[in-house]
Amino acid sequence: MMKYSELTLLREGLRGHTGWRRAWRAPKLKPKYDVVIIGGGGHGLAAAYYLAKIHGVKNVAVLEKGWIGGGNVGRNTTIIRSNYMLPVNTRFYEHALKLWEGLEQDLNFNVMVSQRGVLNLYHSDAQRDAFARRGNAMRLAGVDAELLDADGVRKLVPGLDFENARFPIEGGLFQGRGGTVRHDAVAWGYARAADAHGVDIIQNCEVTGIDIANGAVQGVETTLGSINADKVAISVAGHTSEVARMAGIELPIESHVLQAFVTEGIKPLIDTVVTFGAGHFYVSQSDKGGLVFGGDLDGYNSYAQRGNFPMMHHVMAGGMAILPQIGRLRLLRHWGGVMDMTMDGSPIISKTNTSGLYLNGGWCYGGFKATPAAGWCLAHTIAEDKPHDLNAAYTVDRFYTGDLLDEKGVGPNPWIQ
Amino acid sequence: MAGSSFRLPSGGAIDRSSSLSFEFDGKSYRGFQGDTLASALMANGVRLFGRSFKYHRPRGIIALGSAEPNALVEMRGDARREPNIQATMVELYDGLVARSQNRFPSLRWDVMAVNQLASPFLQAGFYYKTFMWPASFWEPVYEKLIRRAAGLGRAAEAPDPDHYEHTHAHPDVLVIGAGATGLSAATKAAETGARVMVLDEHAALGGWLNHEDGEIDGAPYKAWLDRQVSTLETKENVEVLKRTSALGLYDDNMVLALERVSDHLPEPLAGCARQRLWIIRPQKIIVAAGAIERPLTFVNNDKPGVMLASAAQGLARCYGVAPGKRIIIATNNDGGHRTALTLQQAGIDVAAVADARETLSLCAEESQSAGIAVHTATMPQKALGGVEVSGVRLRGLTSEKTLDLDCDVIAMAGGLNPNIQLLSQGGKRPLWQEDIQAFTAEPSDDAISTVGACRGIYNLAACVEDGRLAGEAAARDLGLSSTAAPSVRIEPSAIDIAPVLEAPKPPGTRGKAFVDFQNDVTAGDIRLAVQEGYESVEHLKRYTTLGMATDQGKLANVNGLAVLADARNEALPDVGVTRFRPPYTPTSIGAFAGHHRGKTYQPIRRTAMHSAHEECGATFVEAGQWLRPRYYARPGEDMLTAIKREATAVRASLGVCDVSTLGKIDVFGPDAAEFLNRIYINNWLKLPVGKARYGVMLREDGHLFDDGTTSRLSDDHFFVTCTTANAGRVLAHMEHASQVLFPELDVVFCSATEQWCGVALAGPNSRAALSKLVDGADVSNDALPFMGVTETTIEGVPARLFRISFSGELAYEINVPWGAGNMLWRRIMEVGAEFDITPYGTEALSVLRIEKGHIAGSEIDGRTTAADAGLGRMMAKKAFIGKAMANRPGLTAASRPALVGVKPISTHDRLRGGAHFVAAPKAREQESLGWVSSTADSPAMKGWIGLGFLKGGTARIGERLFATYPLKDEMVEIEICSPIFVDPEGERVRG
Amino acid sequence: MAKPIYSSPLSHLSLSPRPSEQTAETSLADLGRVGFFHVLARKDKAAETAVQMGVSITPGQAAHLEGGGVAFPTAPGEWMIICAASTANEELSRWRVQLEGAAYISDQSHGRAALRLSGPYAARLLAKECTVDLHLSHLPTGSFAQTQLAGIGVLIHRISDTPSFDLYCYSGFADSFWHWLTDAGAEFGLQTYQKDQADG
Amino acid sequence: MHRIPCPWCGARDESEFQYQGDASVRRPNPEAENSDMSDYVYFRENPKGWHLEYWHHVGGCRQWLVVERNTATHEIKSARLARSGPEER
Ligand SMILES: Cc1cc2nc3c(=O)[nH]c(=O)nc-3n(C[C@H](O)[C@H](O)[C@H](O)COP(=O)(O)OP(=O)(O)OC[C@H]3O[C@@H](n4cnc5c(N)ncnc54)[C@H](O)[C@@H]3O)c2cc1C
Ligand SMILES: NC(=O)c1ccc[n+]([C@@H]2O[C@H](COP(=O)([O-])OP(=O)(O)OC[C@H]3O[C@@H](n4cnc5c(N)ncnc54)[C@H](O)[C@@H]3O)[C@@H](O)[C@H]2O)c1
Ligand SMILES: Cc1cc2nc3c(=O)[nH]c(=O)nc-3n(C[C@H](O)[C@H](O)[C@H](O)COP(=O)(O)O)c2cc1C
Ligand SMILES: [Zn+2]
Repeated sequence: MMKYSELTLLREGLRGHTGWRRAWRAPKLKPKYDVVIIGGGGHGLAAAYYLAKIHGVKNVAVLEKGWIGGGNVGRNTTIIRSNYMLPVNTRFYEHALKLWEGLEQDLNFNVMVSQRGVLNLYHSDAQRDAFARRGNAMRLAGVDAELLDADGVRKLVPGLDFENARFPIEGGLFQGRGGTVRHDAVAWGYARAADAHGVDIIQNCEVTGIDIANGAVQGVETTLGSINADKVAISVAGHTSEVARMAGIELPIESHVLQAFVTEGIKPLIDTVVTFGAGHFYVSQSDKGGLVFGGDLDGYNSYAQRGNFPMMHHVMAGGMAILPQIGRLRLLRHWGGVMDMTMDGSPIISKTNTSGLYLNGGWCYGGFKATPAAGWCLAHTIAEDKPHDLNAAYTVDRFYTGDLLDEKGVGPNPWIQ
Repeated sequence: MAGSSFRLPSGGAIDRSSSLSFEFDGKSYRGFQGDTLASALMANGVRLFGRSFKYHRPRGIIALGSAEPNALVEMRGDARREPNIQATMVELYDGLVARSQNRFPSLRWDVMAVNQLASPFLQAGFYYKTFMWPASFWEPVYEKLIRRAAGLGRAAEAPDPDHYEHTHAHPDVLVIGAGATGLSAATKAAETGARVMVLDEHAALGGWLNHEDGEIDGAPYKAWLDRQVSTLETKENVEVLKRTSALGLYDDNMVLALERVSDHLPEPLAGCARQRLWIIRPQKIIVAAGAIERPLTFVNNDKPGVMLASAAQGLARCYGVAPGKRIIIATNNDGGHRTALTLQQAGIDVAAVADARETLSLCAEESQSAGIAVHTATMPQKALGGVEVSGVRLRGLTSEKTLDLDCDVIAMAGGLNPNIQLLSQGGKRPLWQEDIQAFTAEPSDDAISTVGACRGIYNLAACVEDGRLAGEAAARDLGLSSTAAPSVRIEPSAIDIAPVLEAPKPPGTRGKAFVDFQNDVTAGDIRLAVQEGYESVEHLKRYTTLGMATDQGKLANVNGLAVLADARNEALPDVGVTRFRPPYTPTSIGAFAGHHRGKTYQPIRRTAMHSAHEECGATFVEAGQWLRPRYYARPGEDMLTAIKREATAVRASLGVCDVSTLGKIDVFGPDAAEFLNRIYINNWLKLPVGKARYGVMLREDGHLFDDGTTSRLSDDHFFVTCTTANAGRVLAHMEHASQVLFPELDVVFCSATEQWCGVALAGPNSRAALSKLVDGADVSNDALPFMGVTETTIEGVPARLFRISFSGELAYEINVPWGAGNMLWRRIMEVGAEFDITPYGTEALSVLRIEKGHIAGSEIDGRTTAADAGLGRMMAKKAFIGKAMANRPGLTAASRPALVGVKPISTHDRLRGGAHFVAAPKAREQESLGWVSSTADSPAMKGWIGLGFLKGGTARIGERLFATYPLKDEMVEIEICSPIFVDPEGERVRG
Repeated sequence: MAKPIYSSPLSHLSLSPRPSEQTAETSLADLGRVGFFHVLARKDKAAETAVQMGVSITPGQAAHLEGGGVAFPTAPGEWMIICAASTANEELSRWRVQLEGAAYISDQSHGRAALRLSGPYAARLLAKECTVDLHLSHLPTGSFAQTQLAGIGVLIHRISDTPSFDLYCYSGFADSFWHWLTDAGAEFGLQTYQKDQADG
Repeated sequence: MHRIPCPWCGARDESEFQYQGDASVRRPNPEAENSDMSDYVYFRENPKGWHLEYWHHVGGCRQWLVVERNTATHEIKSARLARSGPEER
């Protein structure tokens, strides 16, 4: 790998950038790998990187049906945080947040981790108590959290409507270490670093079948031919059900569309991430200047990567309800991504009944922040053939036993999660 | 030149008799009605409109209309300040104020232009490679700098004062674009009687017709245009929407369009919206959105003075403005020559045409014979000049000879891109047409057709015919016309165009050739991205930001693909295209949000007694969409004092509380009891008529869903109540049960929530008060015992009395028809006067129920089970929804936190909801044993009490633990107790 | 005992009666109380109920009832019957007897507010929120639609071509619904009033 | 924007409906094994393509509908009242 440093930057600047090399190779597909990872999203690429770097498993291929980062890692609203209530989740997402905190140096790639804080607004005493329960759980687990009253919120985000709101703002739960990360760069940074450890990143290679014999995985069928592999991991986010079906697995997952929106670039307006749960709206400002915002799922099974007007309307109305000064800012683009929604809102990182086949999925709309930890845990689970403590609870079994991890308490109705 | 007039002596659709004054960057100018801000400034010799995003390079206009990437200005001021508005889309009005943006201190002297000096180091993707040292510098230093430098305009600092609205429309035929093609389609469809809607972005309809002279059906363009428009506008079955942009094509062919109702005015007229979002569901869509000209890629092609040929032509023809004094046209097709001739006819000096094609076309010969020098096989190598263009260096494509010419405008004619943005939003790949060197898009659906220039048909007569056929076909499909379908469809004919968009850059040439003007993406950036492996078109876009600016690549995308194809050594169509997304043009958030904001963001539900509460001095609180009295403060009282007084009064004498918001459902039928038996965990078959029972429902997954009391009014009539928060969900759940799960049951039901309003009359004196209230009914303990129900009248109004109690006191719920609510409240206050009756709100209600250990929303948080909440014993043997799943080990584990009461050891200590139970008094790294769900400052218990869920549950009654609230650094020593603090034996409610 | 006095969910607005000289082209009235009954046919008894009611079931089409009142077939086996407030009690008793064994009736006379929107801009005004096509060709006089306007469930009954619509919404929403209508009508100079007894 | 052809009310916007998930699952006998019940409550085929699903017309006739819709293209093939009973695919 060509290291990025002040020196290389200076040299290339002066010689017209003729010396920059490829960030990752375009290797020829080999007939056999120790590990094949299906899905070149954030998770798949991170898993490949940690497999090679931590576990020394370097004969790895990441197979991506399109271009790496073209899935949800490249279309999400970039929020990272570890403000979860259930201990299993708090621990896992805090591990992710710690990895984010050192990621630039680790990858030698600026993924622009920006710990500008994440603020969740509350509008009633009951909501405050529910947030406090979560914040206190975080603090007990050693994670930062603050409970702000209305004045505290006003200081942080002066443009919020404190005068005329239908649901007056009483305060907010704030995690200062939360923030945003430059989403595409995460895919590219992991790809480049994994590639440097010898991982083959194969684009435009869709997996069409998973070969299993005698209860053990043998390899995969792809649009570029069959590949043998000792171990295969599924890490395809919104397409988890489709790919798992190739191995005969049915999951407690539905695929749903989540939309995202970006405005034209403007000078700095909002310095933190604000979420307005009562109005299905959350917003941050990208370094480029666009307000990036989103809301709830469109609310029906879909693989369409685009949304419809009802949710769009809800989101904008929610935005106007708390930030009435954004009325004249203009929407530049909106798009959708396909979410792998589990029935309790928490993920699955586990072995499967097929030996050598691993599953990472069910990330719902929250898997971007998980990326480093999901990759890290998946790599561990593959390399050791058993889960790490951090992901031991993220199994499919919990839906039978009832040991659910339902942060929101809405039950098995993904469309209203 | 600045200051001198570029207004042509004649021409343009402007009203020269109405002169308007306006301001740009603090300086006053004059223009005419019919001008845009751009044309008026150009007429005044202003060419510098803005600074680019990254390098802060000076920029002028390039395109006219919504494709303009450069001339973005800040409009209006204060709360109406609008950033990034295309000067080319702003209609001039008297008193208009605009400013340039992204510059300091002024547009001409922008210090940030030093970025250009650093530009060798600001190549595409430089962010990802740098700012990493030292690690701690990214957020506090680098990111702040980057954020400040980024972004273009500034948002308003106060709430938007204007009003927005939506309107739904259902035309038979929607025509998008009112150029020659669209108008012809609309006219034809309208003739058949179809309901037609035709919309166009501009105030003036006609599209390209306004740019040229010619004849259609023997009439001059202008006459033809006026006739079409006036016919359409007078037809009752036609709606013509000007200033209206189609934004997106959504599922089931819904189209969103934005009408700029008032943006051409200083302020919206009274009662009128600033903008209106049209939500259109047409049967048929005809896309006649025309085509957009392409720029050419050469060094310094971003200097003010370099513009599209169509823009130069539009300035002259639509606004009577000379784009400059001396013009050189660079073209790869006949379009440039047509512009040359049109401009020359308008009296503008066209010095030369550089034509990339090797041979002279007929059109090029016309230029020549008009005295314009034509250089074949020639492209501009570089624009010359300082801030603005002062000349061009032409270079032969084969001869490599260069020629410097003076000029102040370089007009680029790179061929046309059919305007396929709307059509490809659905994700369908555009198709490359070799014949016209451009992409077209096939509609995804029979209900949509694309016509005219939008389909690559550039011959005007053919466009008009194409539109006509489409209008007729739409009517035919709708059954409104019986004409036969034509046997052949008009197809685009090949055009004479040189397949080059980028001028060769001889080795050693310095300077930047721009592809995406606004985002400062150069041809060099694209090649660098490919070199680094970001060669997929989507990677290229994200790495360089090509096509990500406010114009979404309307000008940049195809030119970018040409460079990409060259760098990858592939054919242009083989490198793929990025995905178009809505909206077609940037659209205000206010317009999408629509009317409902501020207090009307969501409807407010008022109970029947709302006015009475107002008179009693209630402070209201949102309960979902309802407003409920939270407390009734007396003068000088704060909230906590009022709550305590109210709660005390209930326990001491008498209180009244509006409980109208509870969900109420009338359930009828021989199988009503069986139905309830299946949806509640407890038994209903044997409930006698005239009795109420507390019921609990589970979700199918075994968790607590809702609770409430349900009464049997007759054998086959039950009256279900559920919580305010869940009223809608419970009804839906019951509809699922009856329509989907148990259709065999003979049961019907409907909501009665707003048929009946209700109050709780609670306190030891409630019976005495009630007996005075009712028209003579016997309400003694014998006649109406605990959980008894009876029907009577109050002042002649039918009333239902329920002897139920949430507060734990002797209490009644009284229901009367909604319209009698105020009467009921007034009567209760009258009969209660002797008992010092106290209205109480939701806060006191909550105190009372916590004292009594009744669960509510905070305890039913979607994760708790009936057993967790101490209701496990209610689960009957019979089958009911949720039973099987409630028996899973995870839901029955003994270690699950279960409901307990909790009180501080020291009566001075306060308990807070959301605190956690821990074993030891340290703030961190402690296992949470459970949490406090609800708390109250209890007058009855003389201190704080709470309900919570604790591992081990009631088995731990008597234990001392800690309630910790690290968010406030609080640690309170507590004792676990029974959740029922007041009257555990239930004597009061039965008394 | 005096005849019970009920108030409309909009009585707090203190609307004035219709001006004798009507200036407004487009107007909105609070119709006050009406008789409103939700008829729920028992399982497999929708047809029998229809016969008893003397109506044929055409979804979307209001049916006039013998003896007064209108019935809206709002769902399979369900109708809303609307009649004048003055006869509501008698009508309710009559229907309970007539439909005995075939259907149940939930009295909703207080559950709904009734408004009338009339005049040339009436459809244009409703179209600001109404996702259902209100064009005469689609919603002719005498037909109705149950839908949502401004987040509020509304039954829209077209009563004349002019156009004129009767609107029924849940009582708790009446105030919000009214305010939305008057806001949306501002640009059309909407006039508001309370229906006086003499009004049809 | 989906337009759902409600068999009672006619074609209406999706915003009048509440989606209610996969309609191909069948509730087992309530006394069935836990695992059958778990399959019913949680496990879904989640196809990319045609899907039978419930939509509850809360803003109209309040009927539960079974709609056949394509999750990849959002096309709708049919809608019928759920109360008319199961219908095999
Ligand atoms: C609009 C939106 C907003 C979001 N906001 C946030 C947020 O703010 N914070 C947060 O934490 N999370 C957020 N998320 C969720 C987050 O983006 C995802 O959970 C996460 O990115 C999923 O992991 P991934 O990066 O590996 O997935 P992806 O990037 O989707 O990777 C999966 C890859 O698998 C590939 N693939 C699929 N099938 C095959 C096959 N058969 N063969 C080969 N390859 C295949 C896909 O092409 C894709 O590239 C958001 C998601 C969306 C859509
Ligand atoms: N030389 C050029 O630059 C150029 C450009 C376009 C058309 N033409 C010529 O014009 C003739 C007729 O063309 P036509 O009628 O097909 O196209 P047109 O360009 O004349 O008309 C298209 C109209 O659609 C409008 N429009 C585009 N997108 C829209 C949107 N999203 N919402 C609302 N309105 C939108 C435009 O404002 C324009 O008025 C042809 O002869 C063609 O060659 C030339
Ligand atoms: C945080 C973030 C910021 C974005 N900013 C822009 C932007 O400034 N301009 C733009 O055109 N698109 C922007 N996008 C959207 C992308 O162009 C693109 O729509 C998105 O990645 C989904 O890909 P697709 O539309 O190709 O499916 C942004 C996306 C994200 C996630
Ligand atoms: Zn319906």
